[in-house]
Amino acid sequence: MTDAVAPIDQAELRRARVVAASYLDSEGGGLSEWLLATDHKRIALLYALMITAFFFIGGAAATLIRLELISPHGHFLTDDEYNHVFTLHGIIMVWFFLVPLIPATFGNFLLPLMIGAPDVAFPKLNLASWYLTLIGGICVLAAMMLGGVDTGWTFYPPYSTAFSNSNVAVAVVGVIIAGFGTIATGVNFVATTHTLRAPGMTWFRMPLFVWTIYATSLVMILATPVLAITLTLVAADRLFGLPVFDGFRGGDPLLFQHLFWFYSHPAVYIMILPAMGVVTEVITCFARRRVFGYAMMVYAVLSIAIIGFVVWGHHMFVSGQSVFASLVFSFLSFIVAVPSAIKVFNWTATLYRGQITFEAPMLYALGFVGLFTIGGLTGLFLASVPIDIQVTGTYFVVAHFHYVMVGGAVSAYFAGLHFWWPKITGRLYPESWARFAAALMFFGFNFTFFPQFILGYLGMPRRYHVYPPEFQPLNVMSSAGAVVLAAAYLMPLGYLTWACFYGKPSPANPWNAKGLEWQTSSPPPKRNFLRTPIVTEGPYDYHDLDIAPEPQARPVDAARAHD
Amino acid sequence: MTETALASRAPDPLREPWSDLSRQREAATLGMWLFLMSEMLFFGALFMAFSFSRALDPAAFAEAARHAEIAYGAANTAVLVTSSLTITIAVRAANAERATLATRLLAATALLGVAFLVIKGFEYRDDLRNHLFPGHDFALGENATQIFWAFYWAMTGIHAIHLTVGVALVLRLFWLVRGGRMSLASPQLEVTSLYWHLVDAFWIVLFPVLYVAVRA
Amino acid sequence: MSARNVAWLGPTLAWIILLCATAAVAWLGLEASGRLRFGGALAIAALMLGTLAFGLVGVGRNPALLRLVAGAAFLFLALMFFLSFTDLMTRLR
Amino acid sequence: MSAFPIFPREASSFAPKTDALYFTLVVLSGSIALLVFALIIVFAVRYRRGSSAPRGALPSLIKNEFEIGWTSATLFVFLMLFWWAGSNQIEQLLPPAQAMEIHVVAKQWMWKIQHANGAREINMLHAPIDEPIRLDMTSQDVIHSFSVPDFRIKQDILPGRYVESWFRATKTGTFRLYCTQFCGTAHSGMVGSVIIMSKADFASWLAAQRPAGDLAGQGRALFTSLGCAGCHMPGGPIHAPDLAGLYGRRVPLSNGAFALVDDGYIRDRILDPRSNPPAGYDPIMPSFKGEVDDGEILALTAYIRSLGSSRGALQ
Repeated sequence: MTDAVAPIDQAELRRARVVAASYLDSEGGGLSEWLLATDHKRIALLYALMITAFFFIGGAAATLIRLELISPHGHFLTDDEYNHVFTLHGIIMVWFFLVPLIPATFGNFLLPLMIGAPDVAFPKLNLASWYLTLIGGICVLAAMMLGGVDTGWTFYPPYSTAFSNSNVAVAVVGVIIAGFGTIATGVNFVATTHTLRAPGMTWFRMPLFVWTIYATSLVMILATPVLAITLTLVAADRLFGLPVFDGFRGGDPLLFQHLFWFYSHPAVYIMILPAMGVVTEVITCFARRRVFGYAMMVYAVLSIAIIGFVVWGHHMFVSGQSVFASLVFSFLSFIVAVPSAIKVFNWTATLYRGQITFEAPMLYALGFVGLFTIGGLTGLFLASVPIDIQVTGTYFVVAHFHYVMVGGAVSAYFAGLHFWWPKITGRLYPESWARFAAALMFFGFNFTFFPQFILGYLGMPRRYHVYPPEFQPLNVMSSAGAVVLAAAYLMPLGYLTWACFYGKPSPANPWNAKGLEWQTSSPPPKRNFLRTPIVTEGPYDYHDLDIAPEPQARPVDAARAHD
Repeated sequence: MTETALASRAPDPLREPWSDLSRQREAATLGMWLFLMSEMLFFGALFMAFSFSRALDPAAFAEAARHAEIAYGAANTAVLVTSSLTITIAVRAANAERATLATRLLAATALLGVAFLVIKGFEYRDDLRNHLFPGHDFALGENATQIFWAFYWAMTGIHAIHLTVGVALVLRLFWLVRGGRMSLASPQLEVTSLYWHLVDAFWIVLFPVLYVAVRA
Repeated sequence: MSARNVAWLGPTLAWIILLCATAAVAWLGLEASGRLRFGGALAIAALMLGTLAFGLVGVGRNPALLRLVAGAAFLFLALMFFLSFTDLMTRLR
Repeated sequence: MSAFPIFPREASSFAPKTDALYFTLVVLSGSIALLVFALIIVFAVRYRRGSSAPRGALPSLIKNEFEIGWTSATLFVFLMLFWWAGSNQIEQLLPPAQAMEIHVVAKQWMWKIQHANGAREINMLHAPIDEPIRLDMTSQDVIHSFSVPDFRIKQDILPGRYVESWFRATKTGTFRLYCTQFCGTAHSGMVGSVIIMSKADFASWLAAQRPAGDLAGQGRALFTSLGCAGCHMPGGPIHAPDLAGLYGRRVPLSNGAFALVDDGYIRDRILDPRSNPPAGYDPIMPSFKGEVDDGEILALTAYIRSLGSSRGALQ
């Protein structure tokens, strides 16, 4: 295609090459050109590397937890060691893995590409967000190295403020710092969505992934400051002996819980909304079918984001909160389940009359729908007060939120990672390995976490490392599943790293997908598009009879010619 | 040095990824407002915590609040609203390309900010002399009066940190504009003034609530 | 009117209102009592916030989007206050 | 206790109700999940790439009515669930008036139980079957949570506040008691047993305990030994409130507010008497913070309550 262009001027050609060079191409600056990168795509990769590291640190902690729970007598770790390990697992996984998981990687990489922009609105701020998150994470790891933290990720006072003999303050400060990084990311994305859409990219032509990132960013901006102030008060109580949450001096520990869950419940939506966006993109592509009920999906995303702010009290049904308040929060929690249900129905309906193929991203996405459905439905149990009284603080809750966050968000992350892998790296991944890992992950996940629902209704409390012997069989089952799951998580690390170097080069649009990100080369040039795209149609204009190319017949050679 | 010379030496305020300044300004203002929204939740949650704790024991809060020095609070309020005036006019002067006026008013704003911190320092000294920091030698006993004073220190302390950041930002603008290293057309002036106003707004609520309303 | 004129009258008026309000709050704190002090101080705080927002920040001249952003913050704060106090006010003593 | 249980025993009056709701939800959510999975599998097979199934635009019926239909159906089902779960909860709210009272003091990492007659136990709670038991609980340090899964009850215990919970056991036997709010190093060691006995067995068990007088009696002894009686005696030399008949009344305070005299109020007055005393009294009572522990406060409270409205009790 480009071979028809006859270069007139050597200087002009050189300039054109620079503009068209991929964002991965070196500018001759060595490591510092990455550590000081302001290109949103490079920052996305920085985030991806960081969260991968945190995922394996948090995963190592999870391994220790499952190892310890094989025996009911706690042979392997002491009380304090176990408390440190699950606290590490929680803090790292929540704030340094799940919260940045999809927004900071795919959000960063794809938001400008999907709306036809050259970059985010504030590129330097974007880099600053990464450093804030990194510094926060280092603070938490330092707190662990200096003797550990044993409060659990929830930092409930008065244990965290007055009784714990561990490095609570350092960890809390780390979380606050990372929180500012999250807020900055949210501000950046919302401003980008408002001001940098390409000509013709109207609000209702935006891909649903952009909508979910937009809604997520609003939640980040509105919820994270509340966490920051709450943890600041905990740090002040701890460092200066203030009594804000001290029940013996007229304070109220429940005040902390209100403030904490005002953040931490919406934080669940920070994790799951972008996952829903990823899955929508993947399902529509591999079903070759317009998303069923696009407008309804948009309204569902926005209402989840808003209603998600008023359900926090369902974490406090047994806390000593008033019964009337519990009923109000129970009611609101049932309401918030409706838009989530709509999304599941719409994904299913998108498959109807499609031309479905089952590449790895689709397998991960369908796995997401299954696991998220279970996670969401068990949420109904926790919204009903009498059942919540029985299962809160037990493994039922543990299983529920792992289904939503790991079965949901992490499956969706892998769906997106495989789907956009050719776009990000310019190379294809090994398909059969990926399909096998997807199946293994789904199986291993259920094997690990389904027994925990049963354990929970039986009453096995969470955060116990010594437990009654009658719970052992189910715990052994769960630990066995964890081995499978760990293997499934290690596989992509192996074959994707391999694909980075030896994968087949990818064409610009290997899936024949719609969406602006596929209209530029793979990997994209530094400023994303050689000329600003003009948008004339909706995001999912798959034609009803369009047939996907077979995986083997992907237009690799055509792509070579395209270069 | 003439004002036009100052303006012409300054670098182009246009930044990546923008191709026109008005769009960039729009994004910067929106970004700052979004950050202010976040800050409003930050301070708002603090006020929620304060009101919640007061509702648990209004009597103790009333007694405790009687020890807060209204004179210091009122003086500081006057200083801070004045600084909001000076920064507003500084931005308007910059828009009218009156570089000298703008830099002088920026300097005045920073000075007023420092004056606030100095007055606050004297107030803190008095509070400490009167044993009003919660702890073992707290003057009012082992009860919810300590909660009021915990909030007093937390809220005024967090405000002081915000104000210190604000002073640094205004001083930075002052140096950059005076040295001709920043164009008067840069969106940073307006964005910084928005932040300054927010810090002022926080105090404007804090003074009547903490020093006066709770006494009742 | 030349482009080099700086419109200072509006902000200065707002500033005078703010100073008077500060004095009024101080008076309430020193002289008034009970409900007048409580309600008066909160009312003046709201008045001062409005004067700052409209007189000095110029929220009235902002595009609708920015006013929406400011409004959203108040909405979510209101939800936080309302639901937290729902618990506090209905606890069995 | 079977070696490999998969469902908790139903040992209280709450258990069948909670379980009915639980099973309904299991069936309901199970069928929703099965429906979704079945549809996904059917569509995945029928509409696989290149299959001969008919394609083309969706019928308009599916496009609009379906969405409205399933949205409202979901909403309706969820509201029904809320109504059922909520009405179930109302009943758990208030213990019956004549419930037997047992005091629980939680501390890192043990349960201290006191019966009305003064009998004390640690990490064991003996109670009779078929009798409503009200648990009056407080914590000496951090937040704990009193959880007996076989009874389907759980309640966080807050420091500096009294919380209550109640149950009526329907089976005799030994049931596990857990702390389910993380409370520090030996959290998983903060477990105990609830032992439910027949009424006759319980009565003889209680009698066999060698109580040092009932709780109110212990309180009366403390009332004298701590010197409380010196001031709180009608006609005494110092102007202090008469405590007879005080419990359960609303009293005016010096700042104009009113306070209900309950366990929490009495505790506050003992530990921090100087702030905001009752109207008409000077703040002269010394604080007993550090002098009395929570168990002793419970005893004193029981004594003050036992004074009821009989004015002669103090003479």
